[in-house]
Amino acid sequence: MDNEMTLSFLAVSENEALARMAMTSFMTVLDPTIEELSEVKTVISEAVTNAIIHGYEEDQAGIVTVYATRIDREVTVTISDKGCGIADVQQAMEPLYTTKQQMDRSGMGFTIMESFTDQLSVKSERGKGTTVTFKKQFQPVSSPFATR
Amino acid sequence: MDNEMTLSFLAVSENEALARMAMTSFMTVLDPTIEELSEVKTVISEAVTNAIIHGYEEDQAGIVTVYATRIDREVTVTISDKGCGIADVQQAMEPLYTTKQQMDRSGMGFTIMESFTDQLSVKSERGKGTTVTFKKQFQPVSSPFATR
Amino acid sequence: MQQQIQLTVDGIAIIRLQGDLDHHAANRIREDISQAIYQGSIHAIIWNLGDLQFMDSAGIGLILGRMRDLAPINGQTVILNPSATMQKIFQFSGLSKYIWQDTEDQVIRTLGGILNG
Amino acid sequence: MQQQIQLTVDGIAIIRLQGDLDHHAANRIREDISQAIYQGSIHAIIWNLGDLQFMDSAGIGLILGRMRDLAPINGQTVILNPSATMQKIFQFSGLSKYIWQDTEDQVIRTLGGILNG
Ligand SMILES: Nc1ncnc2c1ncn2[C@@H]1O[C@H](COP(=O)(O)OP(=O)(O)O)[C@@H](O)[C@H]1O
Ligand SMILES: Nc1ncnc2c1ncn2[C@@H]1O[C@H](COP(=O)(O)OP(=O)(O)O)[C@@H](O)[C@H]1O
Repeated sequence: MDNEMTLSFLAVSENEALARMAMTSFMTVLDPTIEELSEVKTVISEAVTNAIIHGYEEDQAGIVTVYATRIDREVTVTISDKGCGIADVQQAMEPLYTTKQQMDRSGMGFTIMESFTDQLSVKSERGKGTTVTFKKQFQPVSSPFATR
Repeated sequence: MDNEMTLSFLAVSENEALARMAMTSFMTVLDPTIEELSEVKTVISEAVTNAIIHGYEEDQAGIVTVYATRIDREVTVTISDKGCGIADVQQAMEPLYTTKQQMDRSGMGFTIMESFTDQLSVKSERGKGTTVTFKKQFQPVSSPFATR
Repeated sequence: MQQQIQLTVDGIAIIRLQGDLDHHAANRIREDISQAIYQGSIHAIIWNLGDLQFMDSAGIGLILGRMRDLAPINGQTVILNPSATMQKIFQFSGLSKYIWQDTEDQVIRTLGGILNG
Repeated sequence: MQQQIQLTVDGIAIIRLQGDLDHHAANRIREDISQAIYQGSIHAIIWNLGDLQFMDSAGIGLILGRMRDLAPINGQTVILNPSATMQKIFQFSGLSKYIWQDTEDQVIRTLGGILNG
């Protein structure tokens, strides 16, 4: 393994930015393209927001954990909470499905996470919590198509 | 407690920037002055660098942990390693004292940490590791003297 | 996150967003935007994202929510200057048809024609 | 972290640092700087920190180390444009006497006078 970090924080919404910043710094050494960087930031933001507003229903005592490893140019990230869990993961992952439309949620979180990663898995147990794991492979730095 | 985060990472020098970025984000909500922000970043950087190069002697398998809490406008941060420890803490804290001058270390780390914090304590045990804890009180946002 | 809301005389709200639009930020600006819309008897919203550094699905929720507010009066929604990543997010969400390739001024003229014509 | 090293005809190295100077960055640029100094038969170093965002004691180590390199030939060190926080760090370390309030050009002229006179 080339690098590894674990970041845990209280389930307060100001920490959505904290998680993105830490991941941004974790990826710096890969010299990511603007799109790679913003896509991974988006995925982190979706998963962490879900843990805060769905997993813990904004009970700010909850702890959200982001665990990231890097091997060569592949990053693997796990975002987990010990919140309420998801009853039906398949349904939850459908585009536009949301249990919080009154809160202006769009139901697009999981769709975005799937689209912006090379691999995504969601494990959840009711009353135990939810774990989202994704992998992202970064382009070789020499790529002439990359906008850096 | 208003916020809390724990950040652990491998003892590789690229993570010095990671620790600073995470602390920067953790402090954002306080709307710190430029000097408050850069002073805390400096303290974090000193303590994390020490853990990496002295505590673990650059053995990259070591884990460095930064634990931060915020209550109102006071931040308390603990930086810890499970590395070699410090035989004589008082001597280590003297200005210009360093065991790694050949590596261009200046021996000013602890002096800077003490100067830029409101309270600093260092606990260390040989063979067990080192823990540096500091407190920093942030000025009220309304302060007319603050350069933001 | 910062937002600037400008209301034109012909009932168009131009919302210029700056910084990071996530769930935290959306919660902080929603109220201001909704108030401006109701007070200004607005018929159209232009979302100018040119200075937005980051947006996740909270941005989709914010825009969709305001589209629902405008729906009873058949109000228009226009999205300007999304980044490449934001464009993808709008596409997944079926909102890319609201992205115009024009400047604010061009959109205002075109919308003025539609609204008054 | 980026650095730009310029060598003048009268043996002055101007080192302009950009970004964050920590232990990680110092390790990456030390070799380049040392090489430039040895190759250029340098008599003085101007450290221009105007574009440096951050510096910790690794910066002190880097500068002190190069002062040691220059010591045998009585070389000069000048520090320009440190931030308020950097000024404090230089003060703790006894280096504030090397901070000049001049522009690069002024320093070059003054040093040229000292070195040639
Ligand atoms: N960490 C989580 N804990 C509990 N429920 C979750 C979690 N993440 C997602 N969900 C459920 O899955 C649904 C769909 O999630 P998502 O696609 O991200 O859309 P949104 O967040 O906009 O609702 C959520 O509305 C919620 O019911
Ligand atoms: N985390 C640590 N583990 C082991 N030794 C340490 C640690 N932190 C500091 N030290 C010891 O204390 C000395 C002084 O530290 P410091 O004032 O930061 O200066 P410097 O890092 O420039 O040597 C170091 O040279 C080292 O011997």
